[in-house]
Order: sequence, then structure tokens, then C-alpha cells
Amino acid sequence: MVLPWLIGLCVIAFAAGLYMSFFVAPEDYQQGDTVRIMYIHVPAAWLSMMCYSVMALSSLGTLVWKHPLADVSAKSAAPIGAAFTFMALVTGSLWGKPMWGTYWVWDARLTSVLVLLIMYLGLMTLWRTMEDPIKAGKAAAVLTLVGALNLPIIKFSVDWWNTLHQPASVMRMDGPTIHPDILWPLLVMAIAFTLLFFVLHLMAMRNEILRRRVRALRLRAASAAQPGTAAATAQPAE
Amino acid sequence: MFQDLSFDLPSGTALVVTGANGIGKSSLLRTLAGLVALAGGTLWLEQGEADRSPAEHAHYFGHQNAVKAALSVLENLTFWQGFTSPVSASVFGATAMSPEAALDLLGIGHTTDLPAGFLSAGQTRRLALARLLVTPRPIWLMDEPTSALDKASEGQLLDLMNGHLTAGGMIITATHTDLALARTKILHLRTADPVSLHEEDLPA
Amino acid sequence: MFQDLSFDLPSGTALVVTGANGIGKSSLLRTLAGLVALAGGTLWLEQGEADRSPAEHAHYFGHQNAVKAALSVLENLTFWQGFTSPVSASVFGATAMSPEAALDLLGIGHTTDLPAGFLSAGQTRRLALARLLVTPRPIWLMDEPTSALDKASEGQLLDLMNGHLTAGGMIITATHTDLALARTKILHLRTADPVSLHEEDLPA
Amino acid sequence: MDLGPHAGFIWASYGLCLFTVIGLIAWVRIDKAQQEKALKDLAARGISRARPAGEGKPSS
Amino acid sequence: MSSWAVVLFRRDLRLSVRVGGSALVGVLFFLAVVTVIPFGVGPDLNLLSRIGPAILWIGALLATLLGLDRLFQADREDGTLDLMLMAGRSLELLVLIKCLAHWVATGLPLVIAAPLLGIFLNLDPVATGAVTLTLLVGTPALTLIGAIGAALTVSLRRGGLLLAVLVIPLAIPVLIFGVSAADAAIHDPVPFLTPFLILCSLSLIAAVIGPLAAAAALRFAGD
Amino acid sequence: MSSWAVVLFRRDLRLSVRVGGSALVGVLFFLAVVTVIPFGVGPDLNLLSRIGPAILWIGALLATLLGLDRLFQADREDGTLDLMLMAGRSLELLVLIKCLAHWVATGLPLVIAAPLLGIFLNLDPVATGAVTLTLLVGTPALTLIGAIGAALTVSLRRGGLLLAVLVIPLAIPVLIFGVSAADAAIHDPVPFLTPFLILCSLSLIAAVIGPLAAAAALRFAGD
Ligand code: HEM
Ligand SMILES: Nc1ncnc2c1ncn2[C@@H]1O[C@H](COP(=O)(O)OP(=O)(O)OP(=O)(O)O)[C@@H](O)[C@H]1O
Ligand SMILES: Nc1ncnc2c1ncn2[C@@H]1O[C@H](COP(=O)(O)OP(=O)(O)OP(=O)(O)O)[C@@H](O)[C@H]1O
Ligand SMILES: [Mg+2]
Ligand SMILES: [Mg+2]
Repeated sequence: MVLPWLIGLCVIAFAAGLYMSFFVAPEDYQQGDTVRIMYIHVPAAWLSMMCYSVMALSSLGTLVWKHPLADVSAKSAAPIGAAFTFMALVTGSLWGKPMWGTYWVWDARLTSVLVLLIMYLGLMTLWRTMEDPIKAGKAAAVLTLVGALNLPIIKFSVDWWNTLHQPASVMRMDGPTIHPDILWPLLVMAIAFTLLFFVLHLMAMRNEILRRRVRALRLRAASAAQPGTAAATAQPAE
Repeated sequence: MFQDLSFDLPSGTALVVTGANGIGKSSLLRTLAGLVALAGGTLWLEQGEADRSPAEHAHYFGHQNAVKAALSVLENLTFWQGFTSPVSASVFGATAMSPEAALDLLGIGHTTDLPAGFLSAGQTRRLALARLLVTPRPIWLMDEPTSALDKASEGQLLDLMNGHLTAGGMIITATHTDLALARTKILHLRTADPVSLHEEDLPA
Repeated sequence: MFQDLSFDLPSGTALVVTGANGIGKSSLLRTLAGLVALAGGTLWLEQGEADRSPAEHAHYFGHQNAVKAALSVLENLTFWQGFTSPVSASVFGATAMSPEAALDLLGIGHTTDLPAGFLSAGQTRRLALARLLVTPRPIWLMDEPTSALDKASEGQLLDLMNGHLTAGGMIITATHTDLALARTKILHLRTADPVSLHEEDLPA
Repeated sequence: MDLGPHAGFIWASYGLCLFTVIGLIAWVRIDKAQQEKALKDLAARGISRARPAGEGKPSS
Repeated sequence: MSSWAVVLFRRDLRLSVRVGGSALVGVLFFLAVVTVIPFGVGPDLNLLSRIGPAILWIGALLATLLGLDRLFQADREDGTLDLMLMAGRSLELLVLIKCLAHWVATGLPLVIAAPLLGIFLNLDPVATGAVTLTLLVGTPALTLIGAIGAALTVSLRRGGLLLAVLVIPLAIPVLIFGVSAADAAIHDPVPFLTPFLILCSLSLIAAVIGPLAAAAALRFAGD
Repeated sequence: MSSWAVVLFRRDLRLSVRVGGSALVGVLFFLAVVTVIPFGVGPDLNLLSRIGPAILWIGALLATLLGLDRLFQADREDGTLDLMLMAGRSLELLVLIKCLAHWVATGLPLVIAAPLLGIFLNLDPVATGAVTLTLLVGTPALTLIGAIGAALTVSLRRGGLLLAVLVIPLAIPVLIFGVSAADAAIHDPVPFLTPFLILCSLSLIAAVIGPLAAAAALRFAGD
């Protein structure tokens, strides 16, 4: 089993990453200690996008290669992706308050992350509303792929939209010269988050498989006592 | 869904599919119509138009009538005539009927300009049937064609079906009642293994 | 809609309503159930609870099952048990059954905790029937009660209906098939004026 | 540990992230328990995966 | 409350949160509408915070009304409504209970989501609190008024939009007093209590008229 | 265009304008939304004329998306969709035709109503013209994108709200460029043509992606 190893690695990576981000990484000369938010904000933001890529790939798996596990993978990834997106939004907002003086601005990057969250939630709802997991999987795959096309478009259009109305007033942190002291904790945390994603994704996929088995068995249970209905052998006769 | 199912059907013959409720008669017809993907196996049509799928050689006459209540009877029928394209097959000799002639033949010629919503269930069914006459296609897939028809209309339907067979067409029909068709083969579906049924039809 | 229609029914008897398609059998039952307003005429129930309308003494078992796919079988049934109130009538002696017992009796006891959406058409129909057992009411209005039931379940249904009659209940049922009920009266509906029939069923 | 004037924001971000992660873990665990319980209930009623040979579709 | 009412309430609540239920979709629509408005209006935070209460209220109005189309329709399609009509239960009370369950499943989540969305619209804490409070008091009125539309369109297949069109005129007073109470809380001089109390009384009136009218409409739809 | 396409187009158009059709309800909803917003935002005419284009665009967006739920559902319920799927016609083209007919019946009336509503919102003639023009070019894109949602939810009974939720993220670029083109026409210095051309190209992209994705979704819903 690969899972216990992954869990172990994940815990170690988090321990190391958290230690480094609080005790090794220096405070920023401009931002003070708030820069420590970065060590969770940036990995969460990365993961939010990676998760969608995983879903898009799985959707290709569903529609093109017709792999039976592909839609299981896509379905289990969605809530995790939504959670990471939520984390990126929350930490970003909490960082924005001391830095920009407001929790939220309709800045290009922020806005496209919010739209990503809505897309995750929409996909989850689609899965929830359709009873048949196979059909739901196919529908969600179509939507995921169209959304994958849409995301870069949003990113660009929002960039444009924003600068058109509100030039320069939104400032972004002009990336602190990536000093190794900052870079390392960030990378370790990123690895920890990635491991966390894989652990959760594996576990969720396993649950989803169980859920489908329960469904299958329940359907069987319903028909068990009723004779007469059946799958079929056919027998041609004159 | 199906195990060991195979049959062949010469032109001019009807295949009557029988079997218990829920055994898969309707599913078989839908598969032949190309509405459900074939999980395995092949479907082969001789003497049809080579570049078109078997489903395109067929009319599907199912439980639903595909009739729009807001359109007039004639509008409904001319739409289907314009939308579906006829298919020729060497052994099949039926010709297209005009919508009016088809409606007259089916005894609803007097309703031509009424909104289809004013028709009774049986009349609506006949309007749906008229669709098969205005665009000639060699295969008719008919799922319980006699449902909602009273005895008189049932006889009329049988005449039509026999006419289609005489013209060299094929009919595959699922039914619970006996149909007096000219040349028929019977395919009786039976359950292979009662216990394992619902595993297979998961996708509900 | 109806002309010159009158009948009376002693307790312990079934009234079987027959007639051609679209003649108004279902409409008659719905009128008795209070779902369609009485255009004229009276409805009189003896020995019921005086302060409650005849409809409240009746169970209506129509084409639709009133079963929610998302609720479990038991949840569906307990809802109806909690929602409808029993009615006593002096000559009627049936007692309420527990939901589990009713499901067992109807042969779907093993599905208790399954979502009702997993049931087949016949099983759903039996779940709908269980509703009549958990809340005793003297009158059963049943519109084609045997539809979607196979032969075995049909026999079971007849036993239930006969049991209800024996307990002093009344049954009014519309049907196309013959029902082997203990004590029956037959009400045959006929069209008063054949030409005007289809005037009546315009809205299909 | 002194995190300066904005300690509240830093703790809040870490706290909310922790909270979300715990939520995710709880979701996965509870879901697993539920499905396994359902399977066990079904098995108790004699319905399990064991099926006649010659059939079956991959579900894992 | 009589026991059948409790049974009905719990059933409706269950149906909303189970698979295929409506509970989540309403909030998501609310979120989507509130997010989409800044894309139209532009990212100016001052402007957004000025019209913030209105945006939240309009979003809640639309989410509530558009989500109501299945309130009676689902029950009608499977024959449940027929049985309910002939059960001899007070139809008005029945409508009230169904509205209550619907509000708990879909209206309350809107109220809970409102403070979060307030952040996107740059509302300050007082304004957020005021809007949330007015939504808490006002959304039941929207549900109850919407129930009239739901009953009127119970037999129509294209319920959602039509329902909204029918009901929006009736809901405008709720919207006006909701927004003005929220605005009053933000701009100190104007009294908050007056519009707020009017809003409360509108809710109470809706709790009477809504069930009465909806029950009448359902009875007529019956025959 | 091949003749079956013409036949289909005329049928869909007829169905939309006949009794029970959708043509009118969409415009009424548009009207209702656009009139309700001033009730929320307040009667400040400057403010209204400033956010006028946005209001019109958001109203059109919602009216279009929420009215699309029956695009394929009606055909599915009566078995028409099955026959269309097996007719061997290009499903992509079929979707395109249906969208076109739907747009002519419900999108075009919105465009035509926009100048009237512009008066309520105190828009000057140039602004009104600009908004109307952008709506003319942009609403087809909304219909085509919405068709994806309609195809995805074709088998669901509660289509409307869910469709909107699924599709709104996809429609955001259209909204952005629609509003910014309109705004550009009002505030002289900024060029109008750039966002307008982008809007046009978005419509063209939607005319490709929408039918492709919707056709795929319909095929999958079939089996
Ligand atoms: C809710 C608000 C915020 C959201 C949604 C957000 C979103 C994101 C995303 C998606 C990324 C990854 C971009 C990429 O790697 O391409 C990112 C990176 C980053 N964010 Fe944020 N952010 C927010 C607020 C902030 C704030 C307030 C700051 C600091 C003042 C900040 C600083 C950073 C930094 C330093 C990076 C890494 C930059 C890089 O990799 O080039 N973010 N953010
Ligand atoms: N859309 C569907 N959803 C769920 N189950 C389905 C669906 N279509 C078919 N099935 C299942 O497939 C099996 C075969 O159904 P089918 O409709 O083909 O039976 P049938 O032989 O036509 O029955 P009948 O005589 O009642 O028409 C049934 O067990 C049914 O439960
Ligand atoms: N909801 C309705 N809308 C329109 N017409 C209706 C409606 N209900 C009944 N009718 C009409 O009333 C007449 C009686 O219908 P009813 O359903 O009672 O017939 P039935 O005797 O039950 O027929 P069947 O044997 O087919 O069940 C029919 O002509 C029908 O067209
Ligand atoms: Mg069948
Ligand atoms: Mg009847």
C-alpha cells in the first residue's frame, strides 16, 4: 500500500515546512511577519489550479479514453480543489487586509480565483443533482473541459477589464527577491500541500468506489426478492 | 446487458421480440436505433446505403410520440418529412407518401389543421405513425406499437405493417400482444441469471 | 360530464366501474375523491364521522404512486402514516398496521432502508399500496389498481382488497381487467351520444 | 513567538487553513465509515460482492 | 404545531438536502449573481459598497423566486399533491409549512452566506450586519409571496421565469423596505427601526396572504 | 444551409411564439429585473445612468440563461430528441440551428427592448445605441454558451437555476467585454472598437465551442 507512506511523508513535510516558515524564514523588511502567510497562501493557490488540471485530465480520461476510474478521480478531486481554492482566497484576503487595507479588491488574479471556486462548486452541484454516477460523470467531464478552456480566457479578460477601469490603484506585491531563506520553506510547504492533495484524493477515490459498490448492491438488493425481472439471455426461435 | 444474443432478418420479414416486463425488449430496440451505445458485438446491414449507419435506415416508433401540441397536425408531419431523409435499399420498394395522403390513410385527415394538442391519445399515436409513411425507410423499429390504440386502429396498424413487409421492408417490434403479421420470426428474451440482474444495469 | 349517474354501495361491497377508454372512469373516481368539484348531484355517506367530508373517509390509489425517489421506502411510508389521519366508521373494523408489517406483507420488507428510487415499477406500486394499510379508512378508490403488477402481485392485491371488504370496507375501482372480488356490483359507463364523445376529450 | 502587529491575521490564516484541512479529513473519514457501514448492512442481509462467475465489471 | 405538520416539515427538509434536492443550488446562484454584478458595474469599491445592500437583496430576491418553481410542482407530478388535497388537512397551514421548510433549506443558507458576500462588496461590519438582519426578516416574506406564484404555475412546465415575472411586482415592497432599512443602518441620521418594522410587518402580512392565496390557487388547479 | 436546417429553424421559431412558448416570458423577466434594480439601488439618476449598461447586460444575461432550460428538455420529454439523434443529421449543426431559432425568438426581443429600458435608466442616446449594439452582438454568445448548460441539464427536472450556475462562469468574459465596449462608447477617450471586436470574436468562439460541447453532452445523455 502506498497510502501509509504518503501519509507519513505528508506529515513530515508539514512538520518541516511549518517549522521553517515560522522559525527559519526571516520576516520581510517591508511586510514584517505577515509574509509568513505566503507559506500557505501560495501553495494553496498552486494546488487550486493543479487540482483543476487533474480534473481536466481525468475528464479527458472519461470522454476520450473511457477509463472507468477517470470520472471517479474527477469527482473526488472537486471538493478537494474547492477547499484549496477556498484556502487561497481566505489566506489571500487575510493577507490583503494588512497589506492593501481591504480584504477584497476586484483584481484580476483574485477575481479569476473566485470564478474558479464557483466552477468547482458548480461541478459539485452537478454531480450531486444527477442520480446516475456514470451520466453525471460524463456531463461533468464536458463541463470541466469547457471550463478549462474558459479559465485562461477569464484570466486574460479580467486583467484587461480591471486595468481599464482602475489602473494602478491595485498594487501587487512586487515579488520579494526570492531569497533562499524564503524559497525553501515555500517549496517544502508546496510539497507538503501536494502530498496532502494526493493523500486526500486517493482516500476520496476509494470512498467513491465504495459508494458505487453500495449503489450497485442496493440496486441488486431491491430486485433480489422479485423474480421475473432479469438480465437477459436471448433465444431466437421460430 | 445482453448475453449471447444474435439473430438475422431477411428483408420482408418481421422480428417479434417478446419477454417478461423489464427483460430488455425496449433496450434492445433502442440499441438497434443507435440510441444506446453497443457495449460489444456488431450490427450489420446488407444492401443498405454503405455510407450511412444502420440506425439511419430505420424509423423508431417508441412509447413517445414526438408530437408537439402547439403545432398543427400537418405542421408536425411536414416537419418530420423535411427533417428525416429517405433511405433507399435495393430490395425495398416503398415510395414516399404526401403528408395529407398519410393522414387520410390513417383516418385523421379531418384534423389536418387542428393543433395536435387537441387530438386524443389514439389520434396522436396515429399521427406519430404517419411519420413512418412520409419518409420511406426499410427498417421499422416499433416498441409496443399497439399501445393506446383500440381494436379498430390496431387492425389498421397491422395492415400498414404488412404492407411494409410486402414492399420488402423489415420490422422489429417488441410487444406483449399477438400480432397477425405476414412473415414473422420470434425472439423470446429470457433471464440468464435472476440474481445478477441489477449489477449490470447500474446506470439506471 | 356525467348524465343520470347514480348508485349506492353497502359496506363490505366493491363497485367495479367499467367502460371504454376515455369514457370517464378516472374522472368519476377523482370526483368521489373530492379532487374534481361536483358539478351537480350529491354524495352521501352513512355511518361515517359526521364532521368530515366523504373524501376524508377514502384512500385514493390512482395511476401515480406519490412516492419520493430520494426518501427511503420506510420514510415514504411513515410520512403518509403521520400525514393522513385514520377515520373510524361503525361498520368498519380494520386496524392500522405498522409500516414494517405492511411492507413485509406486501413482499417488499427487504427494501425498507433503500431509497425508493431503487425500486422497480411493480415494487413502487406496492409501496404505494402499503399506504392504504397503515392508515385505516373505510373507502378505497382504486383506479386501475392492477396496472404495472405482474400476475403474482395481482393475486396478492386481490387478497388485500377482499380483506378490506371482509372488514366492512368499501371499494370503488375502475378497471379493464376482471377482478375476482368477493361481493361486487358493476357500474358500466356508456357514452350517451356517440357523436359527442370526442368533443369531451379534446385536451388529450 | 512574536509575530508583530498583524499576528491576528497570521494566526487566522493558519487557523482557517487547519480548519479546512481538518474538515477535508473528516469528510473523507466519515464518508468512508458511512459507505463501509452500508456495505456491512448489505452483507448482513446476504448481499455482498460474491457473484456467480463469468460476470462482473471492474469497479475498483 | 400538530403532528402532521411536523412530519411534513421534516419530509420537505429531507427532500431538499438529499440528492437532487435544491438546498445548495440557491446559494450558489446567489453567489454567482453577486459575483457577476461587479463584472458589469466595474471594480470600483466605493460604488460597490454603496450599492452593496441592493446587490445582496436583489441576488436574494432572484435566488428565492427562481428556486421556488418546484415547491408544489414536484408534489403534483407524482400525485402527492392530490393525496394532500384530499387528506382534509388545512391547505393554508400545509402551504405555510412547506414554505417554512423551503425557507429553512434554501432561504436560511442565503442569509448565512450574505456576510461572506458582504466582504466582496466591501461592506463594513455594520452594513453587513444590517443587510443580514434585514435578509433574515425579509426572505421569509419572499418565499411566502413566491409560493403564490408557485401555486399559480404548478401545472406549467416552464415554471421558473414565469413565476419570477408574476411575483416580482408583489415582492417589490419587501425589496424597498429591506434595502432602505439596511441603508438606514449605514447612514446614521435616518432611523433604522421604521423601515425595519415595516419589513417585519410585511413578512407577517405575507405569512397570512401567501398561504391563503396559494392554497386557493392550488384548489383551483386541482379540478 | 441545407433544407432540414431550414425546416428545423422554422419549427423551433413557431414553437417559441405559439401558446406556451417562451418568447414573451424572457422579455418580461428582463423588464422585471431592469425595473427592480432601481428599486434596490435607489432613484439617483446619475448613479443609474452610470451603471445603466451594466444593468441592461446583467438583465439580458439572466433572462437568456434562465430561459434556456427548455431548449432541449422539451424535445427530450416527448421523444423528439431521440428521433433527432438517430436521424443522422449533424448534431452540432442541429444545436446551432436550435440556438439560432431560440435567439431570434427570445434574444432578439431583448435587444429590441433594450433601448426602451435605456430610457428608464436615464441613458443618453449614444449610450443606448452602444448598449443595444453590444447586446446584439453579445446575446448570441450567451445563448450558445447557455446551450451547453441546457444540454448538461437536459435530464434534470430542476434545470433553470442549475443551468445558470453552471454557465455563468463561462459567460463572464462576454459580460466583461460587452459592458466595457458600451462604457467605452460613453466615455470618449477609451477606444470602443477593441472590446467590441473582442466581443465579436467571443461570439464566434462560442458559435464553435457551444454546439460542440452541447452536442457531446446530448450524446452522452442519450445512452
Ligand atoms: C483573496 C486574495 C488573493 C488571492 C485569491 C490570491 C491568489 C493567488 C494565486 C492564484 C497565486 C498563484 C499565482 C501563480 O503562481 O501564478 C498567488 C500567488 C501569490 N500571491 Fe496571492 N492572492 C491573494 C492575495 C494576496 C495578497 C494580499 C498578497 C500579498 C500582499 C499575495 C501575494 C502573493 C504572492 C507573493 C504570490 C506568489 C507570486 C508568484 O508566485 O509569482 N496574494 N496568489
Ligand atoms: N432509463 C432507464 N433507467 C433505469 N433502468 C432502465 C432504464 N432503461 C432500462 N432500464 C432497465 O433495463 C431493464 C430492461 O428494461 P426495458 O425497458 O428494456 O424492458 P422491457 O423488456 O421493454 O419491459 P416492458 O415489457 O415493461 O416494456 C429493466 O430492468 C430496466 O430496469
Ligand atoms: N386533465 C384532463 N384534461 C383534459 N381532459 C381530461 C382530463 N381528464 C379527463 N379528461 C377527459 O375526460 C374524459 C374522461 O377521462 P377519464 O380519464 O376519466 O377516462 P377513463 O374512463 O378513465 O379512461 P381510461 O380507460 O383510458 O382510463 C376523457 O375524454 C378525457 O379526455
Ligand atoms: Mg418496453
Ligand atoms: Mg382512467
